[in-house]
Amino acid sequence: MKDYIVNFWQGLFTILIGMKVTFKHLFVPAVTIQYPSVKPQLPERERNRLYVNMDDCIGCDQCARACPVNCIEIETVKSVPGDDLGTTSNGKKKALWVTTFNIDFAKCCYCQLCVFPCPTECIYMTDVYEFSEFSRENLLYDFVTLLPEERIQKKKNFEEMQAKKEAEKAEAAKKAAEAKVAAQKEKPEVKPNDTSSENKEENK
Amino acid sequence: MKTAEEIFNLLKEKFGDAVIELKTDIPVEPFIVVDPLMVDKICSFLRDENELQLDSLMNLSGVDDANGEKVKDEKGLETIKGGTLSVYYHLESTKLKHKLTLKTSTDREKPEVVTVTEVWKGADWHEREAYDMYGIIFLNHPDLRRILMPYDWEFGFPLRKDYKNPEFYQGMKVPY
Amino acid sequence: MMYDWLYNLTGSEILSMFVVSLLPLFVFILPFALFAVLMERKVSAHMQDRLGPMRVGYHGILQTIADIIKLLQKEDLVPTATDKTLFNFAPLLVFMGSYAAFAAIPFSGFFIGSKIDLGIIFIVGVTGLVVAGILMAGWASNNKYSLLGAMRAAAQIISYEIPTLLIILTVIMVTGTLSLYDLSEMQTPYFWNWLILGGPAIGLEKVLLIPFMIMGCLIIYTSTLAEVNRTPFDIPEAESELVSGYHTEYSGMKFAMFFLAEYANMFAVSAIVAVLFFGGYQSPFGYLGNTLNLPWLIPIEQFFWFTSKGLFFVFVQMWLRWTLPRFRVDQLMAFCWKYLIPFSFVILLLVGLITLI
Amino acid sequence: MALKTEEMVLNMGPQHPSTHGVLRLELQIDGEIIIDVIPHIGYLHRCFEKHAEAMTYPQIIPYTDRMDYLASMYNEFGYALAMERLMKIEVPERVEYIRVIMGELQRIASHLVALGTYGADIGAFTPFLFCFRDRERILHLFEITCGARLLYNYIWIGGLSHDLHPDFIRLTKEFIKDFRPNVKELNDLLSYNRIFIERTANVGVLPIDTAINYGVSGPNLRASGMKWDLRRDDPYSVYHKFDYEIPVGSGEKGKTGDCWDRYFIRVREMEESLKIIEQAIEQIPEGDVKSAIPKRVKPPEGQIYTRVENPRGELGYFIISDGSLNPSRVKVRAPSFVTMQIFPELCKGFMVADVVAILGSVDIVLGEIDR
Repeated sequence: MKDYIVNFWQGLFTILIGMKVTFKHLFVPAVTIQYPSVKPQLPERERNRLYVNMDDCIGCDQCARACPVNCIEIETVKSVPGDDLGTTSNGKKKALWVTTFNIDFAKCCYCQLCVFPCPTECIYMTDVYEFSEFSRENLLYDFVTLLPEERIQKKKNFEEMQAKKEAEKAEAAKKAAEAKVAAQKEKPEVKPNDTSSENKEENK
Repeated sequence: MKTAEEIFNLLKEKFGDAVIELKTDIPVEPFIVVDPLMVDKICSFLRDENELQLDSLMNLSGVDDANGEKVKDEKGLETIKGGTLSVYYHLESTKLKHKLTLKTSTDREKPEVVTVTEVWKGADWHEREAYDMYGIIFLNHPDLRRILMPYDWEFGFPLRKDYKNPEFYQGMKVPY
Repeated sequence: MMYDWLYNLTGSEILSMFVVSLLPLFVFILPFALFAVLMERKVSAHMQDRLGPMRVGYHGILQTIADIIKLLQKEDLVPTATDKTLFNFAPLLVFMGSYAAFAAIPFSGFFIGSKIDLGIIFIVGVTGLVVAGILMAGWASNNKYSLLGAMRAAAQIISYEIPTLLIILTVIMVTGTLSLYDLSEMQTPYFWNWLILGGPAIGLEKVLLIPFMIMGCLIIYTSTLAEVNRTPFDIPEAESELVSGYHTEYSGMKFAMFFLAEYANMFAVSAIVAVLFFGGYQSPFGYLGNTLNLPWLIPIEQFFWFTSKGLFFVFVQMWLRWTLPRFRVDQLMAFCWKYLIPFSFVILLLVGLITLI
Repeated sequence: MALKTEEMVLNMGPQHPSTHGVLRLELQIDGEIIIDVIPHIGYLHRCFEKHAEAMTYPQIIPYTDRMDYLASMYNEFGYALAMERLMKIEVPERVEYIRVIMGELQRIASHLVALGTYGADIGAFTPFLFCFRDRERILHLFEITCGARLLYNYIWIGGLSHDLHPDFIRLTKEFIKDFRPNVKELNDLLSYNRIFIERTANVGVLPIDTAINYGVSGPNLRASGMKWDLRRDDPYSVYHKFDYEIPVGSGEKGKTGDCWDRYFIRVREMEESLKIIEQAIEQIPEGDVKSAIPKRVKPPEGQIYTRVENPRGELGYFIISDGSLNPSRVKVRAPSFVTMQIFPELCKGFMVADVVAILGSVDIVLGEIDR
């Protein structure tokens, strides 16, 4: 019988304490903010969307290797000797044309592992968090500053330069071969007997 | 507080050849290699022996040692033949505060290990996960079926080194 | 009275009765429901340190209208294997049950739906319809969760009718009338002759009555709270285990009916408690109308006092909702049969003895 | 003639408001009484272990966050500790202190989620919002130090990604000062509420021996009356430098090991964590947090099993490395996985509403169960 009464009284008493707590909170000012009109003030180490400053990027591929989800895709083309690629902010000479630098923000997990290994600190995280898109393809950001024709043009330059080098190498090889043959011809006057090696070289 | 050597000698005299060897060269923790078909007897002994009292199974994990030789069949599909799949048991005594690691290895084609669910009921789901991921069959396990993968996943066992993702699973494209 | 005034105005009985019975719906319940939904959201928000709806209209005033428009244009889904007729009829029944109760409630001296003598018994009887509606909804929506919810609702509402009736019996024993209008008239304007403080009785009897009347008011308030399925008794629509009980499958206008019925029922219940114990439309400190002898002002004052008392009790219901966790079904039954009913029997017995003095 | 009743199979399916994630419970119920519960898991399986075998060691840290997404700081802590023991790296004193502070803050945040959702499961919605309002302050502390609110990638192998923010200490002190009265308020509102006690006392009682046999750990084991805390029984990092006591379930409101004990253990653990943070803030030394981070993480061939006291229990990492840049096997012993195993035992004989209460008190996270 006793715990029947205690049970009832305790029930009533704890309910009243609970109600006192919630009533007190009626007059506590709200902690929420009205989002679209009042934007939250983000700290400066915020990790949201990546930004790549392309004039500092030397195309070293460190960030692509460090990314756990492989969402950074870089393609570089060697520069033709005549080109002027400019220098990065900390004075390092750039040697590679970066023709594709895509970051797929649908895959990116915002872990900041790519920011630390970058030698020229050209990739860093901004505090922009409102960049949602309707279709997933739009989340594939392309950071290269060259126009599409310039990219193809850079590739073509490199191919030509490559072809030119092949041609020179081929001639050099041919010249070296002729020089060897010529050297071969002076030697036979000295030793008339090794005719077999001679016609072997001629028909090479 | 018993060290691994003392436990190993204790087990050696009790079970003889079922306890194969004590490996201490591999860094950090020594472990005892045990014959897979005698595991449950050894474990119940480990638990009930009052000097040891290893009453809690911290972790049971299947491992693909991938020590078989790689074979390329006609379609270039690389599979590992031979070699072993092993199961590691990390035991612990909450009363005497000492730990022990057991290892059993079975061959890859017919991996069979006796279940320890009677000794520690906690092993039930760990064993089901080891079966699900590696295909290690635990003899007289109360209800051995897949736990994490869909129940009707018949494309092999995902965590094996030579596992290939199927193209379609019930009409859904699998590779991302 | 409104009915007589209309009668000599229009001359036809049916028309005036028709207008009088429709008045509470359009003049009072719909605006009240609009206001109560917003009030609930605002009260719950500020109790939880947040702001509640702020965007529609100034400080969210038009939020309920936005809700109703949303509910109107939402598709009215009817799940396949349901029992169509029951499914469609259930919300109507639930709304009818809770709206009909307003017919016998005296809003002010000038206006009362229908001055029937069995006012209180009529109200308790009519709210019984709600149980049938909920059972229909639960069974017809062919969903295990709804069925469970409906079973719980039926058990809960039926078993909580008993304490309500017992307390009403004690009140009737003290006052001797069943009609709510006479009950309100009996509790003359000043608050010390409200029924909670002994009402029309005099002297020793009045003093003896006070503790029992307070206990009675507490008991009837909790048991009517259970009849309306408000926390801590909201087990039929327990979000955390039954998803939302009997009205899981409803959407669009049918859901709005359930929603409206809940708020209408909330006010009906608090109105009953106000009328029974807190002197219906009587003002606690006499009428301004008397002092300034403007007779037409009194009904307006009475209407004001009636709604403010009703709103206060509705606020307490909301306050309870955002403080207390939920009962389990068997504890609910235990609470009713082991605590409420014995207490109300004891009060019935003792008050009966006191009235004999 | 006895009334012919049939059992009903109720599917508390993957999408249910109170299953704390995608867990499907197949309940066999007779009326409202539970006869048997069959949990089906695997809906959130993201093959963490297969990913880990393809990643280099530092790249796994963002993946460990996603396992127990409510206590990701402690997941990283466990993983980093395992790697440091494997590679025998000595971490500077300051890093140890910061890890303890962050770990304990994460414990409070994780317990706040557990208590808040538990109140919401039982029906009281206000404590849920009070708990989340306090948790918001902790997330802000994490945000100013490492930039993220939930998945931090902050504790690296051998050190930390950032040093403490300049006004981190001041904000933490303010948080502690404001948080203590809030805990008392939560107690008034929920813990001692008669209806809450009615709903949780003597419900889902977990006896000690079955708990040890199943390998249950953490608050659920301590609630059953066993004083077992890895921070003291298997000491790691600098926990031995602080004095705090381990709360143990004492069956205040019902039998020891019931839902109320498991709930109240977490409330008292939050107060203990506050003490640890206060002492850690006083004694924090100076130093560079990135000094011991290896340029290329290449552990020797070997294997290690390390365990830490995650807010949900004993989180174990079993790492086998074959000397290359990628681990050959990373197995995670998740506390919720083991706790979920004992769940059917706890529910037999109780009612449908109690399944929700027991599931809330056991505090599981599906990301950790399915990995």
